[in-house]
Amino acid sequence: MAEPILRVAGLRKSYGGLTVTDDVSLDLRPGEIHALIGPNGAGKSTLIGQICGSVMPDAGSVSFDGRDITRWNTAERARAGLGRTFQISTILPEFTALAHTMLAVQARQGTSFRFFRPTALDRSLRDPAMQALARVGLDGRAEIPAASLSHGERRRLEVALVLALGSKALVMDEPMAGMGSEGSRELTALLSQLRHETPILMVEHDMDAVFALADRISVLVYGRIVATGTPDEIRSDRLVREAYLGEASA
Amino acid sequence: MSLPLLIEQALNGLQLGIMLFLMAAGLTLIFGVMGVINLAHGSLYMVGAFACAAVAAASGSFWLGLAASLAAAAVAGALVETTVIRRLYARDHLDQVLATFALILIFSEGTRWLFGSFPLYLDVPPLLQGAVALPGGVQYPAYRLAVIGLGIAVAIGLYLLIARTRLGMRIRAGENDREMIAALGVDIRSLNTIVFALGAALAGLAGATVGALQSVQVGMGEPVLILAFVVIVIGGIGSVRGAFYGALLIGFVDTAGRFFLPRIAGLFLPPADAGLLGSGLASMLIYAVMAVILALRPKGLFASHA
Amino acid sequence: MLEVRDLSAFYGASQALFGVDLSVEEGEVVALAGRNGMGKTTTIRAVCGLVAARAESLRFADRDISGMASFRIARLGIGLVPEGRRCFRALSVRENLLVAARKGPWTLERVEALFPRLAERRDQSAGLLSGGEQQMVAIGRALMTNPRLLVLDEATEGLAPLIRQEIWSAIKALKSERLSIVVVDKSLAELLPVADRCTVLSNGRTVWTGRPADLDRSLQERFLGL
Amino acid sequence: MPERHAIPVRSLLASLAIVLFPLAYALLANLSGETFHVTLATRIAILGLAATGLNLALGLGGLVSLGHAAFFGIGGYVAGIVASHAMGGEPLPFGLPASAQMASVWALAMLAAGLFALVVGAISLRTSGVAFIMITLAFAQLVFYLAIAWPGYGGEDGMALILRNPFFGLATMRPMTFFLIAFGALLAGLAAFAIIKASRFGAALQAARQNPDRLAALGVRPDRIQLVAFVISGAITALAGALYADLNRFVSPSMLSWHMSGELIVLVVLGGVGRLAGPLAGATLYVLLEHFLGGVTERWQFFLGLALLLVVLMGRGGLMSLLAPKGAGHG
Amino acid sequence: EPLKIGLITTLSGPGAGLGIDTRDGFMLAVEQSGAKDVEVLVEDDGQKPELAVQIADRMIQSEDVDVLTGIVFSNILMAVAPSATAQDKFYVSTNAAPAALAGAGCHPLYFNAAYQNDNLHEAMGEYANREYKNMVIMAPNYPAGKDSLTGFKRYYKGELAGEIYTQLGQTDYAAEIAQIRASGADGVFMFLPGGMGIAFMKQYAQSGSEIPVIGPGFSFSQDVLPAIGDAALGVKNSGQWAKNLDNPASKRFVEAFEAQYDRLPSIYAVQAYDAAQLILSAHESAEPSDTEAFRQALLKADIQSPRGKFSFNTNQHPIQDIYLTEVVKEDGVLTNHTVETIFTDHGDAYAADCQM
Ligand SMILES: Nc1ncnc2c1ncn2[C@@H]1O[C@H](COP(=O)(O)OP(=O)(O)OP(=O)(O)O)[C@@H](O)[C@H]1O
Ligand SMILES: Nc1ncnc2c1ncn2[C@@H]1O[C@H](COP(=O)(O)OP(=O)(O)OP(=O)(O)O)[C@@H](O)[C@H]1O
Ligand SMILES: [Mg+2]
Ligand SMILES: [Mg+2]
Repeated sequence: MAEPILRVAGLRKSYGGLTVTDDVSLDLRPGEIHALIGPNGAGKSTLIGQICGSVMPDAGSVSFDGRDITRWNTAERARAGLGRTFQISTILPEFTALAHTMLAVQARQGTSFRFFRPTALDRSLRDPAMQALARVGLDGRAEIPAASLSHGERRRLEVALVLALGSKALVMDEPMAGMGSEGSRELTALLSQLRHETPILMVEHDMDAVFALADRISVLVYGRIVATGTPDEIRSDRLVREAYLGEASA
Repeated sequence: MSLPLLIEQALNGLQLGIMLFLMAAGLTLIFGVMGVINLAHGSLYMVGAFACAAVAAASGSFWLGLAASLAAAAVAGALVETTVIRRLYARDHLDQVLATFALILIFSEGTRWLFGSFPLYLDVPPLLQGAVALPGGVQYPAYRLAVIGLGIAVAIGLYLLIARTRLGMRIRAGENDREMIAALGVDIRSLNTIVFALGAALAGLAGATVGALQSVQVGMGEPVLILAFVVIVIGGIGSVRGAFYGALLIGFVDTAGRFFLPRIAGLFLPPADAGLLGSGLASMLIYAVMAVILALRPKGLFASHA
Repeated sequence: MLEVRDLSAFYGASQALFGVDLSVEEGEVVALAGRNGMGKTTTIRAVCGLVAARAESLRFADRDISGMASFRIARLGIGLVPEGRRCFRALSVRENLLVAARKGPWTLERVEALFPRLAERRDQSAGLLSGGEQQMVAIGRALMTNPRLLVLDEATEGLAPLIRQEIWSAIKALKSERLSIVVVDKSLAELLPVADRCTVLSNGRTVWTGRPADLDRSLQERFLGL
Repeated sequence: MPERHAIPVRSLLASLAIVLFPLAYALLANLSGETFHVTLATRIAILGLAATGLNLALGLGGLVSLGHAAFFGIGGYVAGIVASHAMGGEPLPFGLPASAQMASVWALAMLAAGLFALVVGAISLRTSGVAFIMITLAFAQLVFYLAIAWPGYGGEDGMALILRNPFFGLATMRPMTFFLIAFGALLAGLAAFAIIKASRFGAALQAARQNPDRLAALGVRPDRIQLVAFVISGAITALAGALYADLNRFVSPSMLSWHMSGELIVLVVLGGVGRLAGPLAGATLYVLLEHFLGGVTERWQFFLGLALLLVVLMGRGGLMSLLAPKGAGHG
Repeated sequence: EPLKIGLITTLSGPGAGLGIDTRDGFMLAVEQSGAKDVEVLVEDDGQKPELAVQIADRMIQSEDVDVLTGIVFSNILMAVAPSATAQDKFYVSTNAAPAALAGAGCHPLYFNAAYQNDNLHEAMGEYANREYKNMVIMAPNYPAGKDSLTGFKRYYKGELAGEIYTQLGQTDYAAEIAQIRASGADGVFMFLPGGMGIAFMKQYAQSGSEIPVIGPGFSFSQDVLPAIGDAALGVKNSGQWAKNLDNPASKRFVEAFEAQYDRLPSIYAVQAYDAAQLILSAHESAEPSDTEAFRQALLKADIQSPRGKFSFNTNQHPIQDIYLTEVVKEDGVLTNHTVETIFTDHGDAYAADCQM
């Protein structure tokens, strides 16, 4: 089996008396989609935050691509190839959809300290940026300021951004949220292809998508991983059904 | 350096702090809680002082003047809110900066138009004239003690209003998301007018009470404005407790700086130069303190949330 | 109870709705469906007085509500659970629930019983809640206004399956109490069984209204992309 | 549907008109012998340049600095100090030659302010929002009180330069000559702003304003971007400060006061935040109002206030938005 | 040849009161002279140096004035006067008199019709020798404040129990008052002009301190006395003029000023009145275009000053008598009365440094 590209070991984080992640270890291997599920407030987003650098863990380590990145900041991790989508769309309201993906392309190239050449007519930015939009079906909306995009369109834009960024691994917090059923289906197909380019660690409550996509599933409850396994194993886990799935697993 | 002097200076620090809080109280409500950057806060302070001085001169009663200061500032505040601020909630903070900057010009020149260019007379009421003897051999002006009492009362009242009442909740909610609170059935428009008027009235009250100790003149509100912002930001925006302690901190630091720095400089400089250097440093002290605090705790000492 | 006929709505100069019809009867659950960007949220915002709108008829509880201030509309009895939750970050969970509460069967106790998680997080500021917890606050907050019409935009977004089931059963329970409900949700499989009627939007127009059972495959394919 | 790739013709024309206005005004005044109005145009150009500097930080980067008077004043004091040393024939500290040539004064002013901005920015950028406003104010107040308390260079009274610094062989005391120098500097400042705005750096900077978390998640540190912008911004404002000292032939702590910082913000907001010609439009209106209202009535501040209020209430986004509403685009 | 005078003064902002008295005093003299060929342009500097410079530039470059005058504050004067004289225009100061322009920085076209800044402080130092042995002295930390204490100490021979510098524009003096009370001093000399003095005197009165306060006339001038109120009653200060000064010119001036403006004139009004008289008198015998002749005419100081004797020193600053004055209540209005003469024919300490 291939070396994991992302490895989390013994992560721990508390806020006051509340332990939100409690000795969490998991990994992400090349070519796979690893889904993280769990009840609301279990600590999934906080875990993602620690992986991506927006939350500093109290203990434990995160390593990525063979390097220990526990103390790195968000930007350094992204530069190293760790892409991220947010649970609540995090967009630049005044930028058009295209300007967003162009920014991602320039970030990938590491050329944000260029002061002279205008970006507007720069094909080396524009072409890959348009491609990324096309992959999520937003190419028709390229020139619309993000503030005027509908909720679902913003969710797509989030995905387009990590595509444009060309990361080595993706961490996605509820990418399906707000997508609509058609959108979910399209995104499921897209992610399914994508796993061969970049492995994906995905938090998701949409069980159709999770069971359709995931190679492995980890279940987080009250900050602890209570089960990890294949979709079939998880589906039939009694504990998981009680704590999380309810009848939906049927 | 005798003990009574030290005690008295400590008391002065406390007193200055509470006076600063009183000046900042209205701003805490309008800026800290409602989230409106109101540069004209100092102007409302001035309106209160002028109303008090004018009415006290006409009626011979400081207390009538005090009532007038509340009324005049509240009316001015309500007027400002309904004609100007109301149109700017949905806008960038910077538009509020520009609009209230314009209001400063209008208020200052308008006041001069009405009252002339010379400072007005406003004195401490007879009841609170002179100094009282405190234990420890300290003599302290009665009026300043009264100001301390008033400041604490305002602090408590404001705290209860904001943290403990439904009205306070709604103001804070409105600052977070005005549209949403309206969509839940709260008449945020009227609420804003009321709160703004209340904040203005507090500014006016401060102007009148502090004005009796200082000089009632056009432009008196501007230094107050900056200090009030300093206090609120050091304390942590949105927190009455923070503003209160921030004000005390600044009061103590400023008093201590004015008192000790020239003495410290005097250890290695002749008196005249020491006085100059010491007071020069003292004038920078609160800003240095603010810079350090914000660099270490960007949200202030008592950030109320997060 | 709610009657919307030929509604157009505008964001500044650009028009987002071109003729939406929607009606809700007393005690009825209406599903509002449509693909991303088709105008579901805008319709809801227009009904709540949050976006400039024009309509042949816009009535709620026997009152004409077009042009009415949004707080007045809300007081007539519309409880909104908005898209994106929009909890008051600076308020604690409990304050969020209380801030706009009005008298009626829904009390703090009852909401906390529906979402035990919120009772645990009672004094935490809402800005620090997890996404799903915030969704619970938004629903609880709307219930606390004791509305006659509950409007849920993306009702279950971000909620775990178990909680989602609870929401759907709560909606059923509310329906049995004769509360009217308009609900948008991406999961039609869960939504349609609860709904009495379904209104489908496409490109800012109502293109179909009827019983969920009549929403056949071809319609779904055409307008919902299934 | 907004037009695609619509060239914002109206916006371009409006900007061009605003940029050329001071030039036309000065030329006209010079022709009709009204040299004072040349001075007025110079003032517009210089304040416009100072505000353009601020606009880079504030408009593009979202850094609401209430401390830009510090850079403006540092520029002014550098010009003043260099001139006084040059007149007295004393060398400057650090063994720098006391050449009062404007060009070298400018370089020195921009360098000094840039270094100061680097320090202030590095500390201030730890904060954001209102805390940023106040911490920049704090640093500016420190400089302000330092200038007042330090007796060496005039203290509160300020220092007079008597004559303008020389600019190569030109007769800088001639109003029109000095105007052209200032206008040249303004054009350079505007060009710098426009180029930066359209560049990759500009895109990152504008992203940092709208949502720093998003930018960081793309792998670009928002604080680095903002720091660089803050330094450039401070340097441009300092250049204006040096020119201002030469215009008035006088520097004093009032250049460093928070009123000055506030006024710069007002100029930017009045004209249009983030718009190329916005600050210049703001400066033009403000200076002209100040001048002409001052000529009409002693209560001019009252009417100036009313005029400003009118602009905010009528135009979202300042004068520029009245002249040319903003279209969609790359930022 | 007609005479064009540019009067730049502070008519808005906190210091406007002084500027208004300056303007009114000046215009009174112009009207009284009945001169037809004199034009006065009045402009407000808003107490901003850079605005003042702009106005001065306009007056010099566009309006072609002959004489500039009227500035109240030193920092504004420093911005305007040197550049005006550099452009060959006269500047006659109605108030501000920084040491920098009295000594080495003096200029043939720069005249001061008021005093040299130190004069009134020096007088109080001389007076204090008689009454006090151990004093606290206090002033704001800015050049005029430093000059003030330096001037005071130039004549005061007693002990100093403290030398306190306050912040410019300070409004609360509790900490300083506590220090004064604890210092064991037998007197306080304070120079706090404008609102600062009002605040200090009010707070001092509340503090219960028994130590007497004295100060230069600036701290107790007519513009602030009503606002200080009875707390100022009986305070000794200094001035080159007071309302009760017994000479015909003064009586005439006070009467005319009250009749015209319906209030008491302040010292600023007197100084401006004299400045106007000086300029007008020079114009009677010389053309302003002939700078040397005009300068010589000014130097003669051929006027009837309400102050009584008035002549120019070698540095073109006044030589005059300085009086001890006292705050009294006259018909319910607070004002200053002269008590005695402290200095006769007093010049200033900087004249020796002036090479002209
Ligand atoms: N800064 C904070 N301070 C205090 N508590 C916090 C903070 N951040 C998160 N929490 C709490 O930690 C818990 C875990 O939050 P997290 O956002 O990680 O949950 P989640 O698993 O992503 O849930 P969801 O599925 O609802 O998004 C929640 O109960 C939340 O209230
Ligand atoms: N603030 C806005 N300004 C301008 N246009 C907007 C704005 N919000 C939405 N729109 C536009 O209005 C149309 C309808 O959007 P709306 O949000 O109502 O869609 P929706 O059906 O709720 O979609 P979703 O399922 O993605 O939430 C879209 O074309 C969108 O681009
Ligand atoms: Mg989450
Ligand atoms: Mg929607």
